[in-house]
Amino acid sequence: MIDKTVATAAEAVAGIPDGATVMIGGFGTAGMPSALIDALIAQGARDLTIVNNNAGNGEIGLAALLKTKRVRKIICSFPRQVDSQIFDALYRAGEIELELVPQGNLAERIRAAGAGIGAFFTPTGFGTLLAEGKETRMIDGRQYVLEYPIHADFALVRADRGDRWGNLVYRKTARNFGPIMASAATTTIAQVREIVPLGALDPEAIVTPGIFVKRIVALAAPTPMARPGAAG
Amino acid sequence: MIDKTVATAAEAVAGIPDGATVMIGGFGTAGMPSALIDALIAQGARDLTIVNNNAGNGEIGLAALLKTKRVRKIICSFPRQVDSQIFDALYRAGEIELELVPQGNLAERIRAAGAGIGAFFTPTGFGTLLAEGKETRMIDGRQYVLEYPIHADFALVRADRGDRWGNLVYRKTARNFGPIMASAATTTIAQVREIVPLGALDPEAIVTPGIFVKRIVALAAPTPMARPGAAG
Amino acid sequence: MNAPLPTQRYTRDQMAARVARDIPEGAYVNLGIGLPTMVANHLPADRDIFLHSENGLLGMGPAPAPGHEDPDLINAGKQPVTLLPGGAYFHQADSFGMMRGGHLDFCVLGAFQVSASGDLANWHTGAKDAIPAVGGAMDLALGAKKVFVMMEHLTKQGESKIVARCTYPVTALGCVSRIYTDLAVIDVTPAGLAVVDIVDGLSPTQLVELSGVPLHF
Amino acid sequence: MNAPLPTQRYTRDQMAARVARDIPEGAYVNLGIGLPTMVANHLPADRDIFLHSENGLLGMGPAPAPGHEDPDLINAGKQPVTLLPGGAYFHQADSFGMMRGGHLDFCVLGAFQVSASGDLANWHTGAKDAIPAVGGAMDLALGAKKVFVMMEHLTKQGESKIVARCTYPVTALGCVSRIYTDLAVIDVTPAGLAVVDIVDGLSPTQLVELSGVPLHF
Repeated sequence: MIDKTVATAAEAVAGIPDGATVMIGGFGTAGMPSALIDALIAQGARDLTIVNNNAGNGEIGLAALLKTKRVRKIICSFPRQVDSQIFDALYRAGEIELELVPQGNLAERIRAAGAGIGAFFTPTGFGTLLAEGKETRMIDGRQYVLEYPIHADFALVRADRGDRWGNLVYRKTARNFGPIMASAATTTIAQVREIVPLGALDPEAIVTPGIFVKRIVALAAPTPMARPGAAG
Repeated sequence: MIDKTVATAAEAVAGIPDGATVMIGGFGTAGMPSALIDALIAQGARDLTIVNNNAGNGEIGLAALLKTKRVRKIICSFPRQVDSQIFDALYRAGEIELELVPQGNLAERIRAAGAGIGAFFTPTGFGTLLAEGKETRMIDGRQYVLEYPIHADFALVRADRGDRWGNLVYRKTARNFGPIMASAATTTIAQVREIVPLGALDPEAIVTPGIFVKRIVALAAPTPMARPGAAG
Repeated sequence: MNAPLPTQRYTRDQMAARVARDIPEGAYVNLGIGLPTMVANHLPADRDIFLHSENGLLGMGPAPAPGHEDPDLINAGKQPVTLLPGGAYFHQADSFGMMRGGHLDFCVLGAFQVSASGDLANWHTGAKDAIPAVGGAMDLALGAKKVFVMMEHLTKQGESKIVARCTYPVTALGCVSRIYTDLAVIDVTPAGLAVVDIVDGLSPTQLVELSGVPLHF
Repeated sequence: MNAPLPTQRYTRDQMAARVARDIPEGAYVNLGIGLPTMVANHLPADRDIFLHSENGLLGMGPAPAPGHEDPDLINAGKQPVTLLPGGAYFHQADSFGMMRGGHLDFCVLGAFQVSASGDLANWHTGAKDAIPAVGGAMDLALGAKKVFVMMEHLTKQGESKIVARCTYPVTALGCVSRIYTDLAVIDVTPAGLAVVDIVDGLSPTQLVELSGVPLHF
């Protein structure tokens, strides 16, 4: 019998090595796997590359991870926010590397990694600072930039419910990056509100099939309200 | 009030012009919008390019459309089947053009059209007859072929339930090509078993959001059982 | 740009109402952060207009009643919102595919500058010490059949934000269809900038002087 | 290839059972049409093994009881199947992304020929008048961490289907991990073809003679 559930967040993040590339789901606090991030901080892996839409808010979650100075590089679309003071300080001090990616290209590059696409031409970013030095091509009269997949060693995602095979359903806009990150990492770890019996999830409505998930842990932590800010 | 429902299949397919590219959903009979195909036959458009996984079975549906000799070209992955006699005869007589595409590349090219991707590198087909003359590239030690999106003027899809905004849910493996074709066509027309009140479809489980659907018609026609055959 | 400043201007609500008038029933629309958000307040409640938020929903409704905020149901500005009956959720690749694939009818965006050829600059001031952040700005700029820009016509220093060429880093090239400012409504056309509306009390000559770029009337 | 034909061969059921033994609990597996389908009959019912069918389901169960066929629930061979509790449906782009992205552990496929370097030919006989059809064959050949081939060792004319170079049009290059025939089980390794099992009564020398390609033992 296959049972991917583990008992604790610590067990869920076990084995993430120094130097790993780790995707972390969420847009603001919605879909942010806070308990897994806290466990990763406690676990102690360093020299990490983090892929997230943002670069941390306030002093908790991803921001707290950055504060440990164990993140070498962050790949994201919107680091600067009203409460991104930890990232801002590290960046200005030259203590963290930033790869800034337009949000749709970030999503598509993650999806491409999961779907085995070697590279793709996207119109987004053409003619801008963020496409400097990148290969471009005119296709059917439109200009495109060539972008490559972003693969990860681990993905930490937050879903609403899951089962022992790793099937996941999300909740409202907390779905955001979870499904594509789950497909793009070698080892995907899901934090869910509730683990339900096999067959309890509607097979028409499963968003992440279990094939993409290696470990699943039920943690009742509520989502804090996001602090409204600029787009992204 | 926006109401995309129309009363009849004839009304649903109205305005498809000669020379149109028309995607038709379905894998075998599952997801095949038979009533819309019959209406298209009655409507009379000719010189069509059809995109479907197969090239018709028996004497009904897509096969019956081919029999009218109004299809100039078919883009598909698996034309030859035990009961593809109509296509077979047209092909041998040189009366229909065939673009043969591996099924996953077919799906990804349709998805790329819907998602605004200009082209993508896929490993599938590299080194085979089906990649002859195509651009190839080694990326991270793996060989890829460059493939382009397939756009359509119209898509005919079959779903299970829908609402007046055009939201769709499918049934079991009848989902197959419907969601991606709906996104890749200028005008998508959906045949559903039942139209339900707005809000009756679970927003977590809507597979095709209404933005991709222009017309929707409820037709109670049951799906015939597919005739088992070779893969594809 | 030393033309006299106009005494009358469209208010922000007037600008938002003017944009709302140009959005027909049945349109799929993304309203950017800031000024464009106000357009929602002017869309008639009896008209089915579909609001998209790039963090993953279509059919976005108004803000929830106080005490009914759901941290899992937010818009791209991370504000609590609601979902209308008939709305749907989807993931980021699907959401941005919906934009990039040209399925939205309108995006309404703020801007630092718009050029005469419709280039948009709205993501980066170009300041050397600024920490860059782009979010969905570049996708939104390409993400609709028509891109509307709402902005003040002039900077606080009195310089035109409609320019011959953007001096700020661009978000996307040739993407803007129409510009709504506190002084005018201007179409970006292959033949150049064409004024559609002008605020009462401002003459075409004054508008050209203030804008510093050729305008057709 | 005029070596004497072996008197003993693995039956199709023995071949299927042998493949099934190599599939561990927890594996994600796509079984191709024909001979590979038989592997399902030999997977222990008490082991969680996840069957994928490329037309859009994961967690495929056995054929339904007669009278319970559902025309909307079929496998890639268009045969009626069932879904296990815990199974899921998805569309074609997601289904083939799952394969192309390397998420399946095993694909088991039939073949016309396999080359010593693991090239697979299983979609086209190369006959001039044949109507080509590929379906998911090329995706399946690349669609798993390991690709197993099940086939008769020899053609009806007694020629080896394991070849130095494929003479039939290839499906994919260097994709095969292991070959299961009625005479042997053979690994494709960077150092060449390595025999794992050989049918009782057949000597290594005889197998090499029948195969016409170098084999390691």
